[in-house]
Amino acid sequence: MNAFLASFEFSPLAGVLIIPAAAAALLALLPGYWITARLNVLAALATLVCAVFLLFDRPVAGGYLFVDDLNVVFIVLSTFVAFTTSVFSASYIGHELEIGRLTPRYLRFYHAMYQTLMFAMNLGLTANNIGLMWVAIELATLTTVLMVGIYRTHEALEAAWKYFILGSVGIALALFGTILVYMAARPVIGEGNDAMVWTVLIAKASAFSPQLLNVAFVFLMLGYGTKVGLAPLHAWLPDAHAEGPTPISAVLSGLLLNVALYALLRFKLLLAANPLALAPGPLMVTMGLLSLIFAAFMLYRRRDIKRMFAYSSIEHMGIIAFAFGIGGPLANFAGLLHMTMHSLTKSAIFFAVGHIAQVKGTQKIADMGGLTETHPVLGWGLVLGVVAIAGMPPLGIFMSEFLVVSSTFAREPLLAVPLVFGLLVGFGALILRLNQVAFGEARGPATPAEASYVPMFAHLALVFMAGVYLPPPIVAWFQSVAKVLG
Amino acid sequence: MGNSSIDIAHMLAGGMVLVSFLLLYQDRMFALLNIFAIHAMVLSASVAWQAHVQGAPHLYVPAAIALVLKGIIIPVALHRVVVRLGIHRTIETVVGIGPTMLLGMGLVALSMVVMLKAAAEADPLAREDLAFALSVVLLGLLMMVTRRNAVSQIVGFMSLENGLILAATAARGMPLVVEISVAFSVLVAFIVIGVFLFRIRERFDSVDLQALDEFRGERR
Amino acid sequence: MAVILDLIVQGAQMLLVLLLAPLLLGYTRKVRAHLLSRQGPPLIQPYRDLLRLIRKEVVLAQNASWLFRSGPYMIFAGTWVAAALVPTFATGLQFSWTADLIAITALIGSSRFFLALVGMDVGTSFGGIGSSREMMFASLAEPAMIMIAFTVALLAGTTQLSTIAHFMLTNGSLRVSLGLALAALVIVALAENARIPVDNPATHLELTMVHEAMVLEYSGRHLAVLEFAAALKLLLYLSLIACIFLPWGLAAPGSGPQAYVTGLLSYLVKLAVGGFLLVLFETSIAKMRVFRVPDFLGISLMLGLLGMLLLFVSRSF
Amino acid sequence: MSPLIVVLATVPMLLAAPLLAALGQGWGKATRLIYGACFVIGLVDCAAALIQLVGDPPAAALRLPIGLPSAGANFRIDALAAFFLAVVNLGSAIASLFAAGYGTHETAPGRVLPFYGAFLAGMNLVVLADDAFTFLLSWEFMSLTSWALVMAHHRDPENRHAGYVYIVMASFGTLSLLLAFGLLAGAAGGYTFAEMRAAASAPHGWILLLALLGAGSKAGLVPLHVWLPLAHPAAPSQVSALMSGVMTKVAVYGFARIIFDLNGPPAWWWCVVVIPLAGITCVLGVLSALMQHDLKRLLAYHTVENIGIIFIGLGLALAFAAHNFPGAAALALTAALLHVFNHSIFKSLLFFGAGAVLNATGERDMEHLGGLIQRMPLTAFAFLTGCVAISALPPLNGFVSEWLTLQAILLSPDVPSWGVKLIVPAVGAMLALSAALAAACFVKAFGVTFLGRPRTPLAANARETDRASLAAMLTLSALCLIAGIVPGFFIDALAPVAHSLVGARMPAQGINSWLSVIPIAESRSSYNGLLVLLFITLSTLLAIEVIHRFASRSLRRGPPWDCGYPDPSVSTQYSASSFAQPIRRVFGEVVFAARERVEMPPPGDPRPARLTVTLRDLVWDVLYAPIGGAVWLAAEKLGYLQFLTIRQYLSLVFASLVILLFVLMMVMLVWQ
Repeated sequence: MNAFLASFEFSPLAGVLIIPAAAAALLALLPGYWITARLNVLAALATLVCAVFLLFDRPVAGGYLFVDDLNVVFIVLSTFVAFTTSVFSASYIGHELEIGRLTPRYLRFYHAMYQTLMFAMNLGLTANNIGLMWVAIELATLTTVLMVGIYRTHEALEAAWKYFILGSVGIALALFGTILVYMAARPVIGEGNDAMVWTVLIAKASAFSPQLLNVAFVFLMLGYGTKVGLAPLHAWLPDAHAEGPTPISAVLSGLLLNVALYALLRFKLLLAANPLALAPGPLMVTMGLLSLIFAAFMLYRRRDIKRMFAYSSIEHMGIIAFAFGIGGPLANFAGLLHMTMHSLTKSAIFFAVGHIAQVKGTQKIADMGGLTETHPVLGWGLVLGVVAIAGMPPLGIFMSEFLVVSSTFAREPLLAVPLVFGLLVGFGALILRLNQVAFGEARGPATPAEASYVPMFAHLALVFMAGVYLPPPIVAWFQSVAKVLG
Repeated sequence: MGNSSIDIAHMLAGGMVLVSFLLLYQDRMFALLNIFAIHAMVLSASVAWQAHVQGAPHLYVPAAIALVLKGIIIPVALHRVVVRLGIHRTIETVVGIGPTMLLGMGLVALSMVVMLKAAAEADPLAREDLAFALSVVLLGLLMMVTRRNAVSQIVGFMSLENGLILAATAARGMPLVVEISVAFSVLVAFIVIGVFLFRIRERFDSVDLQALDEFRGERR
Repeated sequence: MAVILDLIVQGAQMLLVLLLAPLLLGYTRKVRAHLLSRQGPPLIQPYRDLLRLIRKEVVLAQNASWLFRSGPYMIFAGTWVAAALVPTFATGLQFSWTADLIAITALIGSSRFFLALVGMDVGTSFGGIGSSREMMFASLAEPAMIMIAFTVALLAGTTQLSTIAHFMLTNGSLRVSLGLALAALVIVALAENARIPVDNPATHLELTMVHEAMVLEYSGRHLAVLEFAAALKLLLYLSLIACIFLPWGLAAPGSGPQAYVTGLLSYLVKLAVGGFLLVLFETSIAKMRVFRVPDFLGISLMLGLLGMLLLFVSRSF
Repeated sequence: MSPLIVVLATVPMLLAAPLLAALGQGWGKATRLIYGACFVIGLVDCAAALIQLVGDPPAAALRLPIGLPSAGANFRIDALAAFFLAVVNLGSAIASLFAAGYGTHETAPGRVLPFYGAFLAGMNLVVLADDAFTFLLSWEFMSLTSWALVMAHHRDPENRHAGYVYIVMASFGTLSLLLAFGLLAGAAGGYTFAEMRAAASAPHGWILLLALLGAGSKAGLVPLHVWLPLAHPAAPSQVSALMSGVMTKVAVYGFARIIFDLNGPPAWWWCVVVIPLAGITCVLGVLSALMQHDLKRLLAYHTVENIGIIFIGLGLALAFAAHNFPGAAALALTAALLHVFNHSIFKSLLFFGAGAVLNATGERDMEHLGGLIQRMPLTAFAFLTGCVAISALPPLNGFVSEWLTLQAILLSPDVPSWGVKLIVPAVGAMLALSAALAAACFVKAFGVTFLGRPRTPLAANARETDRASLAAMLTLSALCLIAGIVPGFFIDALAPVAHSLVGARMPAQGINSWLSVIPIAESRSSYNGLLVLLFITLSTLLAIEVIHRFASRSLRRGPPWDCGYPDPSVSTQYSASSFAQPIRRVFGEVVFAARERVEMPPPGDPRPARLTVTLRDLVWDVLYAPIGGAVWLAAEKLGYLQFLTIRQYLSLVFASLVILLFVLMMVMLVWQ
């Protein structure tokens, strides 16, 4: 334990962890919407600043925490999205208070939980210890469970419950996998802490028992895959997105899935480092394709707009898993890019959808229409977001999909065909619904929305920029990470 | 430590698998709860034995947790839940008991083969324990899947989690075992409370809300 | 000097077709009458009709447009040019390379296009009938014509009428494809000139007329010009058949006057024979229903296609 | 300053054009300003492209540090690009001129103007792109912006459906091209065209098929054409003109670029795939057009037909190139490219005419029009020239390119391949047939719309359209005539393109006496539009002169004669559908499963007899409806997975775990 505390000398790394934790404690006590919302934003901003510092001075890897090329990508991304989402949630929650969907008590709870979630995710990302990472991800899951149920409507509670049960089983499986990894490592590294430390594990992985690693990866894939939302483990995801507060949907899609994916990648590296172990690629590719195609079809019959975009998250997680499964510098690069773009775009979409649902007073697609007429900014924002998520240029996802498909087709044509098929099916569904929501005769109330458009358009601007011009430093950075991923 | 230690550990772990089968076999609610209590006690015994064998005193904590929380408190609590909510005393099954048992056999065989092949070069004690633990986990899952009642599903989950604790303790010198077992206990507590709060009578899937409201004492 | 001579010859041909066209019409009528054992009008009757029509004043429908008034002249001009581009008594004239067989077909197509348009201009039901049926016939006759052109061109290795005639003259062997093409061309000629069995030039029985229906609203000089164009078209097709399939007597380029004279005489003979055969065919069969015509024309299209296919395949032997 | 730089420099301007309007004055006021700007930019770009094309300097390339990190954004202008650049920018310049008048009547300018410039920019970029990423990005951007333009009048559900079908088909095409480029780039990921050229030693059959799917779905090859007659009419007319006249040509460019330039030497069987497809496209397109009575939809179907003609030319070029007849290949290719140019002109012209009519009457349905030649003489004249040109009638330009294509067909017996020998005659027949049917179709289009008596008050009170639109239309008419009478110059301008693609060029035409066109040799075939025009005009004038001089010129207006039964009611006129009836009888039963049903009331019953005609779009019914149904069904079946109980979801997890473990066990057992 003291080693754990010892790794907390003052550093950006410590900041990334301590600030949310402290903020959570503080927000749990403070009353009042105005101050807490601002404080929430402030804390998120501070965390972001620390994360950016991490880019420049990397602390040495401790026994529990460390920062390397791989996870710093995730940290910066998630802190950034966390920040913008907190800005969005400030205006969103304000409206929820007005219409009385949330009471101040729950607001306090909400903010505290928000920061706790940040803490848990940053901990999971920076953890240098597979046990610690497991604990952190479990914590993140439980927090989100509580936030999903926060409206305490029947549906919300059912969604939370479903999430909770499936999540717990996933956690259990992941733990078993973790134990197996330890078992594999122990003969080589010896008992005790070192046998769970990433840096050590990677270094010595080649000597581990390959079969044990294989079994372990099966459990980890299923355990963390549940969090990533890969089919057929996805069941919790759509409802959790649909019934929770929209900022949480944004955080879930934009961050939590990535964190779980990060865990998977780590273990993939571990297996890759062992020559005798089975390649984890095929498994990831299979589940990726399965998720992609399944989600693509599921998109068609959705009546709830948030649930629909939740399924699109499953679809894109499938694509990302596919890309990393294919492997190789090009596909890995594409996977990283796609993950980043998806986080930004999807959260932007949820920002738009949140306000839309507020002004229309419903999440039913059938009850909204002609948004570009009644609410031009929101409407066109949504159009832009959907066009982006559907993989249209000149937006970032187009580039990543271009790389994934073309690099795959050159190597395994037979894999590229179902990939393209899934992409096309999903595209058709998204545009179909977009037609319904954004165009046609205006339906539903036309009261002007009091919304903060800044986060949405900030994200979309970034996505647009990435689609046209990726700054060389970022490219170099991603490429180095892609190399790490092998 | 001679063979005896291994034998005892082996026996205890195998005992858990046996008890898991008993759990699968049960179709009466209270009997199920009692058997689960036994499951937990066997676990705590096995963990304690591991602590003794490995000479790792901190392992006594999980043993104690298992004994107190899962061996006594939770079964009693569930007893009261069953009584309070007037849940049927018999357990509806999706698949009949017999087929379930057969499935269980198959799972045990599977886990044996996988584990013994996989952990070929691990030390025999750990290998056996892992194999048993995996069987327990799978049987727990099987139980969750083939039983309709909420309570029996919870029991299934808890037995699964017992299997995890078993594995964790069997992994000699694994850090964070205590924390993990604590965390899991919290999880289980959550679930039980959830069942209690949401008045989940029969199914896992439907939560009963106005009950919740009067429980919270505020109307929306 | 030579150029001027060529120009003169070219001009002579243009005048020749202009003069011969009504005569051919009169001739066919005369023969027809004889075959029906009647007296029949004198040979020069068509000239008289044209002159009479030209002198009459024009009665124009109120809503007739500028197209309706300028149309006849364009149609006339187009047909005239096309007719003048077909070698009649001599090959290789100064402007013979202005348009090859395909282009000539297209020129006829242009005049037909405008004819169909003016038929619809006044907005009467009969005009519409005529135009729509004319275009339906054309939609089969024109491809058939192109197919014929292809067949001939594949044989002679050219689409220039003069060269084709020359080729036929020098090494014109009997070929199956050629026969098919001839049959097809005859059918097309019948359809294009609104002859029996496709259409009856003499009828005014409303529901059966095609060509007459289109020009129904015309009177006076406009009508005259249109009739003249029709006559020219008939002449054109006969001389086309003559030029391709019986090119004997055609004067070679740059040969002396007496060659031209023989060419002219042989041309007249050919016209007489062709006209006679045409009328004979017409009198021997009955007009067919409008919707049997596509089958009739379809046959010609098939024949043309068949001839072309044979040639394509035979190339590889 | 090189043409490449000029064009690239104008792209940002096009993108920014709407912004310049957005400041201060609203869309309404900005309309003329924006379209004016686009007009000027179009002219400048067109001039630049022509300089490149005619001067034929070596290809210029440029690499910008944007786009795909590994490859950057590469741009290159060579003869091929220059030609299509000229087509694109000429079309867009004239369209902008037209829109400067037409666009002022736009009801939703805010939904048109922002995307208009972007659409033009996209098309320019596609032609200039020199690497796969830039190409596809511009390509899809072009689709996206045009989709937005199609959705401009989104309140009409038909337009929404059109937009949906369009964007899905476009995305399908893009993905196909993406796969094609994936093959071309290879595993190493050489995405620049230069690398592909270097790598393309063994031509890849899949690439041809993928390119056909990709470019074909954009160009409108049957059976990928279904979106085209939906989307083109839905857009504002200047955009319809651009989509039909220009964007489809950009698709042709994509095909030519991939197949002739990047994919190495063609294999002999490629033409056997392309040519029949093109022939079917021709006939089906024109027949469908004949069955329409919506003016713009009719024109859209004719685009399908003309695309077929172009692809016939390209297919022949492939055949000749594969069997190593460079000269003939050059002829066929030149014919195709010339038709690209011609079609872009007269199709734009026709769409402008339709737009003017739509503007004057608010009607696209011919059955409600008629007699417009009286009210809108100039529009009628321009539209008429367009009709003559597209019907491939001399002396206008449409004829020249079809004539060249036929000449190319006449060369094909030399090709020693049985496939070609058997296909080409049939395709020749199809070509001729479609030309004749096109003539019929435009007699109908012009006759019903402009001739006869107005069928509705709307048509009766139509007004001649504004100056800008007229200027645009008359310019295009003039171009149709010029390209028709002196095609030699245009053919010569295309020589470098043909040379760069098939390594040979047609004989120079500009030097021929009387500027006639001689593809191979004068003794073989020749055509002289100039003289034809000269003769026709001379003899027309002569006839008029003679008759007016020596005979009467007196004229009296009276009621129509109509065989003695003139009927005042306008409904007795031939309508569009009645005009098409004979042809429907001949071809319709097969192609459209057309059925006619007559309800004849019993004698003594005053009710009118009515005729109902039902047509089916077999392509849609056979191909697209089933696919859509299958997707929908799958979605429905899978939809149940949304409503399982937690236990069942757990069963899924459990099952996958057991399966994976089992597989793993198997693997391990086998391994030992």
